[in-house]
Amino acid sequence: MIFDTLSSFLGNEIIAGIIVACLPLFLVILPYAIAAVLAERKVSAYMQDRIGPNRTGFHGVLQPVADVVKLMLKEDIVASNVDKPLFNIAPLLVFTGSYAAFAAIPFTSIFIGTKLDLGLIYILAVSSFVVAGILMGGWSSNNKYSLIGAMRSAAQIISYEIPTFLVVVTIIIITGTTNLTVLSDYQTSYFWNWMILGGPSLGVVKFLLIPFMIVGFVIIYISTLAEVNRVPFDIPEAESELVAGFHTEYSGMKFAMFFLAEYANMFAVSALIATVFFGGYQSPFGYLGNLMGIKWLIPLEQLFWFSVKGLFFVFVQMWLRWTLPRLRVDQLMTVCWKYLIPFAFVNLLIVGLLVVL
Amino acid sequence: MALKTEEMVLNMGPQHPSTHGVLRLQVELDGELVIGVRPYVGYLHRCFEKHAEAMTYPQVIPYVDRLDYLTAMNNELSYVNACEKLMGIEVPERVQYIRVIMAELNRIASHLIALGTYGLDIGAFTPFLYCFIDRERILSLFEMTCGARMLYNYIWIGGLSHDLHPDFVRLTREFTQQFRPHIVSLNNLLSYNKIFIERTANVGVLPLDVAVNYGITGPMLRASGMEWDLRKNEPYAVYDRFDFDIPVGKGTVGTVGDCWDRYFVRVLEMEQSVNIIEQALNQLPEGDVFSAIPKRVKPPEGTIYARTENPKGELGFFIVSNGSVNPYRVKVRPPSFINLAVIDAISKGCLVADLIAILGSIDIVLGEVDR
Amino acid sequence: MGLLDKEFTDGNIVITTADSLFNWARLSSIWQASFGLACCAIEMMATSASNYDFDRFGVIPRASPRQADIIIISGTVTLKMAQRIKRLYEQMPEPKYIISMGSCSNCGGPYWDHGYNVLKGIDRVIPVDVYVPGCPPRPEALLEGLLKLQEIIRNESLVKKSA
Amino acid sequence: MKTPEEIFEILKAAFGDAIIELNTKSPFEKVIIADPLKVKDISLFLRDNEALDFDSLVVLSGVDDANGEKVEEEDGYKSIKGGTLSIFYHLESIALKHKLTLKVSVPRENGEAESVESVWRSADWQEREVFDLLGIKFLNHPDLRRILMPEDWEAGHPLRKDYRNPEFYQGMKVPY
Repeated sequence: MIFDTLSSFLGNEIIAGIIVACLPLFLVILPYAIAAVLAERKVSAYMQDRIGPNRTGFHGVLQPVADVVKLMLKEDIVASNVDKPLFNIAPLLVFTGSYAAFAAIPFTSIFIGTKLDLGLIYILAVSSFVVAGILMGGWSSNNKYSLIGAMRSAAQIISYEIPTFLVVVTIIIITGTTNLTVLSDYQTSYFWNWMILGGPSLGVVKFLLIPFMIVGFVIIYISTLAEVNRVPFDIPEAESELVAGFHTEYSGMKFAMFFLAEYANMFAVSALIATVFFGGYQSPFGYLGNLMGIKWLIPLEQLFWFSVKGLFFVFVQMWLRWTLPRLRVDQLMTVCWKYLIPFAFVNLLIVGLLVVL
Repeated sequence: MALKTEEMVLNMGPQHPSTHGVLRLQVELDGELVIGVRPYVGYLHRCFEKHAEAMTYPQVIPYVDRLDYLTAMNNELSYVNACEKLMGIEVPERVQYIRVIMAELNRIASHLIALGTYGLDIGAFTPFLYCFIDRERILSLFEMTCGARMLYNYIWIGGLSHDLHPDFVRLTREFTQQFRPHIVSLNNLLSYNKIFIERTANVGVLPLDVAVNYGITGPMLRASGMEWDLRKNEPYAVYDRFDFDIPVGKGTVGTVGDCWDRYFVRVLEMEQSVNIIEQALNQLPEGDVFSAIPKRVKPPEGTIYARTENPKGELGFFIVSNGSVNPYRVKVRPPSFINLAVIDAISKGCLVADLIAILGSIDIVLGEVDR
Repeated sequence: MGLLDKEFTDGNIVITTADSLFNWARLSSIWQASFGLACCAIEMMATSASNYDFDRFGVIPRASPRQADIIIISGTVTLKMAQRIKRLYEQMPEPKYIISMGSCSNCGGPYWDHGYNVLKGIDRVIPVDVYVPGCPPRPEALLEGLLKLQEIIRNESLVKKSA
Repeated sequence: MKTPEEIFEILKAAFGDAIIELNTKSPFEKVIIADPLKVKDISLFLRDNEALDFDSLVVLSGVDDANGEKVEEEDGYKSIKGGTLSIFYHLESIALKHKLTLKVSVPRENGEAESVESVWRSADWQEREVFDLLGIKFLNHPDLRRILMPEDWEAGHPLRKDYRNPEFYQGMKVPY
């Protein structure tokens, strides 16, 4: 959509393409990732009776900027025994994977990188791209901690894709679409039309769906938590066991890429959940723009609501991180294979039956 | 063709976030399963015993502080206790009460660090900081008394370096009252957390007979189910005048002697320490704390082994005196050192993550392991 | 990082502006290798904990030396440990700084005479930027040491020093 | 509950010459002196005899007696030749609540004692420590290496009274 407007405006598809590609990076991802780093430190500080960064800029708001600038200026160590091509390409892969997911995330009804018909599946597919990068990084580092971390990570992310996908399939059964914009529009107007509350359909089925939607939401939240390696599933980078996990050997900008990718990923999965279960960019109470008849206000409102929903889930991820201990690797697999997947299956089955009804 | 597999040797430490200092563990791994653990110690060997031979008896006290730097008061009490037995000094009652209060406060501080860092090992970051907040309050009490935060040189042979600050009793009462609810919140946040229990219950079970054979003491032995506490079994100072329980491991959520038991025994011990402090504050007599300090410490010839209950276990001093002002030989029985030796026996067949949990539950301080 | 490998012989407006940006970034984001040795390590932990809060200055602990900017030598360095600290130091990426915390790592502390296994001063093995005295130093002293280090970083320049 | 005298009688009856004497010089504890090469059998007896039941080795300490003759070397440094080193075993019976101090003395040069590691596992590291710091060899110890000092330390055993520090270790200056 933006691409079409721009290419007709500029008369050149390549320039328009580049602009469209860079727009989300500079408009959304980088500012967001930087803000999330700061938020994480502030949230953790307030949870722990501390103040958090407050010397760099007003109340420390420039802290992540300083971090990133400093990391860019650091020496970039490539140890002599690493597999250099893989070592260098791994952070790029991880960063690309999490960045590419943003292409299909509908921030508003008009601002979206690409209106993919397969948007939902695309996000899931592209974010598991990250595994390849992590595995490469861990393997090529020639460090045992990195290797164990990478192996754990691969096993974990691949396992947790399954419950995530099963839940997504239940949504596809109900809505019949994988296009995220359509999906968001499906849950339009008010919050009782959200998927978590049974979607916009009427009648008994809607109320019957609610408990299963809640179960589905819990499952997908847990498994996406595991997919982005957050506590209590942060065993690939478990600090007390594996030093820093798969990025033990990375320094400088390459580490910054891993670092920012983690936060970008957190937002990507939160955005996915918000879109699938909580109406995406739709406002819960109707639009001021509609009320006052100002049409251009609506996309801004949508952006606001989308950010609020996405950031809320990011905040919950941080909240969990600073509260819970970490699971062990076998327990992690138990949670996935013995609890989440069977429940997701049963959920899928029942929802399917209900939809047929 | 059969697939050839090989064990992986993983070196943990001396610089590793959860070896609690400069311990090095050589872990043999089969995938993530631990086949064997070989601890290498001595990276903090500060030659305490050589120093003790070169110093006079009172001069050794600052070095004793630096053995187990988390429990300096208890170390001093133990060493001073041995010296006083050697010289036959009768210590005024007030001094004994103050010593008990200080030792118990320090026990709480030490356990707080043990529990906090244990949470850190399991992956919970926040309890660690909550523990440190309470510890800082104890340290401020010490600082008010003797001016130092960690290493005090407070308990002297025959007396103390300073009498209590006039506000000490009131502030300590305030602390104990506020500390009890904090134990409850620590329990809610960490001890009874489902994930925490999953990680620690039935992990690293230490059977009682193995524990005795390895010479394990302190909370580890009690967690394995034996009611053994030198404060009760061989009372020193004035511990026989207080009413307190010895918490033992009961296997509440798993097996007796697992990591959770070792953790929880420490939590219960903090409650008992608060009890002792409150009783001691109520009974605290008046008097002069400097009256029994000898002008010259020159014990008679002989050997003595005297021991006390430290937060980590039984701390003993074997002193050989040849009748001069310098001890001829001071041998420490370091509880952490002896407790650590058991790690290979109880961590076979567990996962790497369990190994960290077991190591944390042993609660070592490298200053004491290596001396 | 091509820009930083060069040394400039004269300062001009571009370099001095870049200097101040770089120095500001470095001094506000000092990541610490979480590496404790002995008694002082506990005070170092206390400094990171709630009451003193190292995070205010942008200091966070990193477990891997590859991602750290400073290493705080917090405690007695023994001969057995010295070579390992040197290796740890070599693993850190430039620019790197060292705070020697406590008397033991400054000069051997109370173990200076009879400590047959104690290295009398970490500066015999690796270069030190700031010495913090005390046995152990109070957290305030460590914070003061950090501020001193920030001052050092603030006065760094890409311009080559002339004699 | 048995007194050191009673234990001494029991041991004397069982081992004869391997039990040398009951030393009562120290006013604080009575010490049974035994033969260093029989100490493992004695320990096994002490642990397994039901009347004694010493199930716990509290501490094992080595002491340099420095009772040899002092020899002045060329550079004026006094080293000790001859004499003995001693090992003290503090034992305790948790069930019967009695204690015992056992002592063995070995010659200063190439002193050897039997390891009690197989009797009480807590002796494992403590014997390594005594070996490291005093240089007493323990026969049949499974893993007798230096424990506290670096494994390539060549300057001798630091807790001996005539120990002399080297000038350099791996290129690092050792004295202040």
